[in-house]
Amino acid sequence: MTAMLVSASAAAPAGVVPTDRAGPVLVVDGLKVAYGNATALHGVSLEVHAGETVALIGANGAGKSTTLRAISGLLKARTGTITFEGRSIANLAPDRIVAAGIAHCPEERHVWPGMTVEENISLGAYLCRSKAEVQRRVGMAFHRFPRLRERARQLAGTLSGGEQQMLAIARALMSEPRLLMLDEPSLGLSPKMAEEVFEVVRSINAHGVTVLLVEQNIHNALSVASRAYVVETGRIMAGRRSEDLRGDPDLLRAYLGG
Amino acid sequence: QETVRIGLIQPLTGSVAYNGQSVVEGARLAIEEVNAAGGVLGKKIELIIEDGQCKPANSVNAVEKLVQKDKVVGLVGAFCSSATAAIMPVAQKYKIPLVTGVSSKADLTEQGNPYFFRAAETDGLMAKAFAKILAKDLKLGSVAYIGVNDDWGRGGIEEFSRDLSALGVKTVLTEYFDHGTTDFFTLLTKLRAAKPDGVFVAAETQDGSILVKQIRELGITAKVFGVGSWATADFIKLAGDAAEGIHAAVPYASTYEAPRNQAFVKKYEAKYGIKPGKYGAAGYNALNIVAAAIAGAGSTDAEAIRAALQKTRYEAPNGVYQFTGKGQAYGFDAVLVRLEKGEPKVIASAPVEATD
Amino acid sequence: MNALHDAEPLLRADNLTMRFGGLTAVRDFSFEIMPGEIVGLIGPNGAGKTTCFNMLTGFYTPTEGRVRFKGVDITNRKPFAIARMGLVRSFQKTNVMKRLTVFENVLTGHYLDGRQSLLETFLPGERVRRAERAARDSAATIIEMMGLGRRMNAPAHLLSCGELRLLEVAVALAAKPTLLMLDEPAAGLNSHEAAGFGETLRTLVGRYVQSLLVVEHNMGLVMSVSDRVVVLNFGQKLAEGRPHEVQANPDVVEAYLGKAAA
Amino acid sequence: MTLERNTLLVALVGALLLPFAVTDQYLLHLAVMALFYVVLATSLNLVVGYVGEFSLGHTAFLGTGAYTAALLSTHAGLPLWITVPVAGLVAAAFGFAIGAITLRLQGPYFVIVTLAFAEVLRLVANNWIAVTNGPMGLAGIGQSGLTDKREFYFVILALAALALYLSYRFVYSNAGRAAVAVRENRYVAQSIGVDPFGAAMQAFVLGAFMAGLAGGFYAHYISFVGPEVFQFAFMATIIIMVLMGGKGTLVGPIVGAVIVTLLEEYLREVQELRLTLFGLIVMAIVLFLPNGLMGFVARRREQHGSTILRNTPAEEKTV
Amino acid sequence: MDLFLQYLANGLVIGAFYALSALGLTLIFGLMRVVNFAHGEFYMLGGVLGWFVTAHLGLNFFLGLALVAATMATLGWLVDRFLIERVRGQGEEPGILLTIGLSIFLVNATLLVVGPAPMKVAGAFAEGPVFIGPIIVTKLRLLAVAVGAAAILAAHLLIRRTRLGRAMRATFQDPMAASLAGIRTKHVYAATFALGCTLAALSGMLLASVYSAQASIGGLVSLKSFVVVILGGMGSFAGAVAGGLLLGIAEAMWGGYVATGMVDVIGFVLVILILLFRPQGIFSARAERA
Ligand SMILES: Nc1ncnc2c1ncn2[C@@H]1O[C@H](COP(=O)(O)OP(=O)(O)OP(=O)(O)O)[C@@H](O)[C@H]1O
Ligand SMILES: Nc1ncnc2c1ncn2[C@@H]1O[C@H](COP(=O)(O)OP(=O)(O)OP(=O)(O)O)[C@@H](O)[C@H]1O
Ligand SMILES: [Mg+2]
Ligand SMILES: [Mg+2]
Repeated sequence: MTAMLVSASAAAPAGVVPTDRAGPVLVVDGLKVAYGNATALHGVSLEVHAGETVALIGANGAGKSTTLRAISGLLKARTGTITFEGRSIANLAPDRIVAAGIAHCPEERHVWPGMTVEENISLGAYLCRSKAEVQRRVGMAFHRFPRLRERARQLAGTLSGGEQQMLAIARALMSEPRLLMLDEPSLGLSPKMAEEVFEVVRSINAHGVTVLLVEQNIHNALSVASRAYVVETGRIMAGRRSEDLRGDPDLLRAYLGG
Repeated sequence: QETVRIGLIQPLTGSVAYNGQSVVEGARLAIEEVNAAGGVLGKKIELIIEDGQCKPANSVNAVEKLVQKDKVVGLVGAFCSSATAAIMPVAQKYKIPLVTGVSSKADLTEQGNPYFFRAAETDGLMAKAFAKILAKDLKLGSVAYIGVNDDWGRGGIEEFSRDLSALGVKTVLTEYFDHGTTDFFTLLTKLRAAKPDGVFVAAETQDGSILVKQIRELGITAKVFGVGSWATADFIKLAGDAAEGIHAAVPYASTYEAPRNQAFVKKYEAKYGIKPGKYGAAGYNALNIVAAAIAGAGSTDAEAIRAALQKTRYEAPNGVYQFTGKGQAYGFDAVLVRLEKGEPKVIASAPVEATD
Repeated sequence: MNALHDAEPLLRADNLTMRFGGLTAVRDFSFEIMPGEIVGLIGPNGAGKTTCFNMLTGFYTPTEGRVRFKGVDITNRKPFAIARMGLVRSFQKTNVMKRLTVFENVLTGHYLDGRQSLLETFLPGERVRRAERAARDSAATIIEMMGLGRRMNAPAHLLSCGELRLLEVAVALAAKPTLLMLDEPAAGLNSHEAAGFGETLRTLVGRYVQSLLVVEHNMGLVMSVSDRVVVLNFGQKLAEGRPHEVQANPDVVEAYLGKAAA
Repeated sequence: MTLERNTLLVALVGALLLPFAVTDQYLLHLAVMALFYVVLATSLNLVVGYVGEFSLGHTAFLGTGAYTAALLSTHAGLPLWITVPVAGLVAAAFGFAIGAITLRLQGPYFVIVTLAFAEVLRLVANNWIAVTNGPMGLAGIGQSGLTDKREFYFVILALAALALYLSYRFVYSNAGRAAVAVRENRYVAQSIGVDPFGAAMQAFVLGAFMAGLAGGFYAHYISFVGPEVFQFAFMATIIIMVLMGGKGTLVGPIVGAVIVTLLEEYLREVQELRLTLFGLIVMAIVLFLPNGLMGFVARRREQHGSTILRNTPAEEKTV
Repeated sequence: MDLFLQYLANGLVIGAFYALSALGLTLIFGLMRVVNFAHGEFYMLGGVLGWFVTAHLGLNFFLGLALVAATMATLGWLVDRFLIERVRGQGEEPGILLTIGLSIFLVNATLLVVGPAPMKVAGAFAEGPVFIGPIIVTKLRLLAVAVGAAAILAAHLLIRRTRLGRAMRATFQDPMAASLAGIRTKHVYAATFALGCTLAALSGMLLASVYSAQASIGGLVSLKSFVVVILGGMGSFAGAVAGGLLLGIAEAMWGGYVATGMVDVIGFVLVILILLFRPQGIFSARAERA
């Protein structure tokens, strides 16, 4: 199945969006990634279907973030293929991948500390050249995160941890991606705020955006995701429906350690 | 050894490289001539040039290399007085005669180093020769002094201001600037306010040309005179119209009317495409002096060369060089020139006299 | 001696206020920590918890109010001086010495144990050597305890986010504090790891540290380890009490916990 | 740690034997200059490698040391064994004063303000004629009866050994670790009780002391001291040595000092091309051995290749 | 009083020149945080190339300026892509060493090719004095100040107002986040370096027409430019202007009323004093919290 898709994409001209919107939009196959000489992923394979929300869960240091980094082009795959909407994106630069419709909200926030909240947000839509459109999206972001509107002129580096997290999420949404990848979006958020963020994720998803999520709060993760992959030391151990995992705490404990 | 080796240490990189290169040009010409005439002691002379960067430590490195590795029998150089001061003890230790054609700091010859000879004027000697002519010719009542902030600039100003003051010329301003300064407007504003009859400047080509240009830009009409390698085509080209009418006391000018000099100028121009300046002549003379001493010594023995140097009577383009007991040259002519229509016109010349 | 009901609090903050330009991040906030106590500090994002940490440890000077630690006024002291008194904190944003190995990080944490005169630096005697050995042993023990044993000699920049959080706690522990203050130490740990981490925290008190102040958004962790919970909202104290009391407080649910907790 | 110590000991034995094997005065002179630079590079390494701040003002200490020795020798006629230690102490005092101001700053601000101090001192040396003799410099500094190069060699070797011993002790001590903590992460350092200012100051003053010793030696050996000892050109040479050899290691600066000294001399062969080539070589080394020669050796085991660092160090240090 | 006004005018002109020659450094050092020791050499190359295109190719001044700008932009781009790019993200030091190496190479290669003699760059028009009340300036100086002001304003607007400018700031503050926003960071780096290089060269050629071009001028220019950038605060053009003018006026006053011998000292003393009281320079704010 995967092999077929890859070869089909090789034949299709670049940029052609497959009409089968229900098929897998993202296919990762046999992905191997290393930091220097230390291999972090030993062949990860996964599939995300259009309109789905999929979670990656797993223990500390398992390689969840590394998987996302490889998809968004921050890390180069040693071997393996990454196909997005039928097109191979394994060797594209991050900025090309963003242009292709994938947004990645990275771990540890990475806001631009010396720029204001508003600048941070509007730069999220860097590739959008229409000023009016950017303005609309900024309004949208402020609507989703009223706290950020209050802080629009504050330098992002002086925000509290949770506020920076909101900013990072808001910024990632600005490119209006077709695939949104969030790395621990609830990190540092209060329970209430985390809930609100997941509400945002649900509503975005409801508008047809596919979501790939790394989340440590298993309860929250399984509540938004329809499926989850469990990652362990650089390998995908299982791809399960959320209900199944939720119903089986022992299984979860076995996967997640602790 | 089938050649006789002479070491030359000059700044070939850095801020005074420009002048150092001129010395090297003169030196090369001298060696070419000597070798064409059969060399010395039946052998050709080999000139080994090292970059001392006008820095004491680097110059010492260069001397060590020249003496130990290349086994030179004589040394010329180091340009800046500080570098020369640093290599003098090394030359003395290895007993290798050292001739400088440039370093003018007065006390170098006062250190009792028997291997050191200076084939150059000192500022004191220049001042003595020309102060009176200048004061009278330019009708100076008051003078402002501007000099580059180094041993040479300071020395020049001290000597000339002493001699001019003794002639009753009033000093209205004394200022120093750092080498490589490009903007003199502030200094010159001060100068303009002081309204002197004349401005004495001790500066080399680059600084000097910019300075005189800016003097004219600021509309200062005082007469400009001083010391530096100003009697050169480069200076005149750089300074442009501002050079007109400037007086310079120089140890050498290519327009000096002696047949020997005209022959030298012709050869130099043929080889390098420009007329020799103060530093080209210095290199030429220093190397000729050393070569002649080796020939006169009849061997490459250091003591013999030293003795021969002491007895030097070298007929240079600009007069006859001899050395005092302390190794200070005298007998050659220094000239006072006025720059007119792009040519340095000699208006006076005087032999530099022995002081001890 | 370390009893909960000791009259003298270990740390006492009186009427702390912090203003940044026009913004008041913390307003008139007072609380105390008794010896032997684990206190949880919670509150919505931007409520002022980290700012509070910064004031208590000397990284910020409070606009108003005073801080007393072990009965001494430390309001205007420098961070390192406060640390030397036994008040050590971790940071919300990961701060470790990335180019050093895990072991070196924790060994460096033992700085206060091994302080020496200039003379001893250059002519080390038996005392210095003994202190050095003790520090090395202690570092290894702490690393094992935090579950980083297999990463002992890995340079810190090779660690994943969650591991870095644990390393930070290890470094802070190495300084042998009386009061340890942790700012979201479990951020990045998954639910199960967080539970394990909670166990570890409880074992620390009494053995390694006297008291603990924890800022956390992981309610499972806070509620299970804390003896007492203080809630901040908009820079002011909203509630204080035993975990279950606070959890049931409708204001806290409204401002912080959200409907899921109800 | 032991590897580094043993390497140093072997190098010391080799250095002790050298003058018996080499009689060529020129080579011996180069050996003296190389060791002189070893002291300087080692001292700068303490600041750059262990305080982690880039000082461009190290010539301030070289220069004060050199002038101190020169003045003591020319005015009071004191011999080298007195002037050199005094030069070190005076430089250390300057280090303390300058450090008190500059160590409050970090990053580029520190870089430039240290440079500013060196330049101020250079300008003072250039203009305070009554004391320093201005641009004319101080010539004829006594050589204290040392006539043979070999004797100078042993003096500078002793200084180099001292500098390395002090560095070694410092680096592997608790105080050294504190300095590294400050270098790596100021916030962590403070929270574990390290006084960032004090820790940096120790290394800074120690570095100044060593540079002062080197300066004192320089004055006697070259016998002439002028304002150029404060110049940036000196600084550039030392920086190249430290970085080329590998900062933050003890052996690195030694390797760097020896290689650069020899390289500069060897390149005399190519005449005018000398410095052009030198510049190219410096660039090539950065490109191919970004951690310096020693870093290259040391890092082979760590292997961190082309990782994306999580962030740039400057922005890392926020809470 | 006239004297004071003239000093002030001198100081303003020189200050404008300082700001102008520090412009490239404000970008490369102040914004991009590459401690660029080759800045002075880029400036120098501007002057030397200016001499070459006017004296040898016979171009008129402004055409020459355009050609020099284009050449230096290319050079800057190449230097970034082939040199700086390779040590990016490895901390400050490799960049320092690299640019020191580059500066040694550029000076000496230039010395080899054109020699150490000063070179005269023909100005846009004949030099001559201009009288403003009791004050004298010259035509070429006024031109340089005008062009400099235009360049500074343009650079400022570029950074603050354009998409590229925002991309630059984002890239230098967090390159990873920038690339995740769709910014081509490699191009941004190279473009900034090229721009910094071009600005340095432009000022080099402009000022060479007022003074003269010379192969070994770079060191001094670098030094003064660092002072200006630090005085004003890293990466701020308003700061660079303020720093330049402050330095220029301080030097003029010190030179005028005290002594010209030690004017250079004033800049360094200012740097020390200002950093003592305002450790981020005059014009920067901190975006960092503890
Ligand atoms: N920048 C890096 N350089 C080198 N190694 C890294 C880097 N980042 C992560 N690693 C290593 O790669 C492996 C996977 O890390 P990754 O960050 O993907 O884990 P994770 O599943 O996201 O963990 P966490 O839940 O703690 O964030 C880990 O073993 C880690 O040590
Ligand atoms: N240096 C500063 N300048 C301006 N505002 C600041 C500064 N530091 C903190 N703030 C503001 O003060 C408020 C409190 O911040 P603080 O970091 O203390 O929150 P917190 O309770 O730790 O939140 P979180 O749970 O999100 O970490 C925030 O709104 C923040 O934006
Ligand atoms: Mg992760
Ligand atoms: Mg916080």
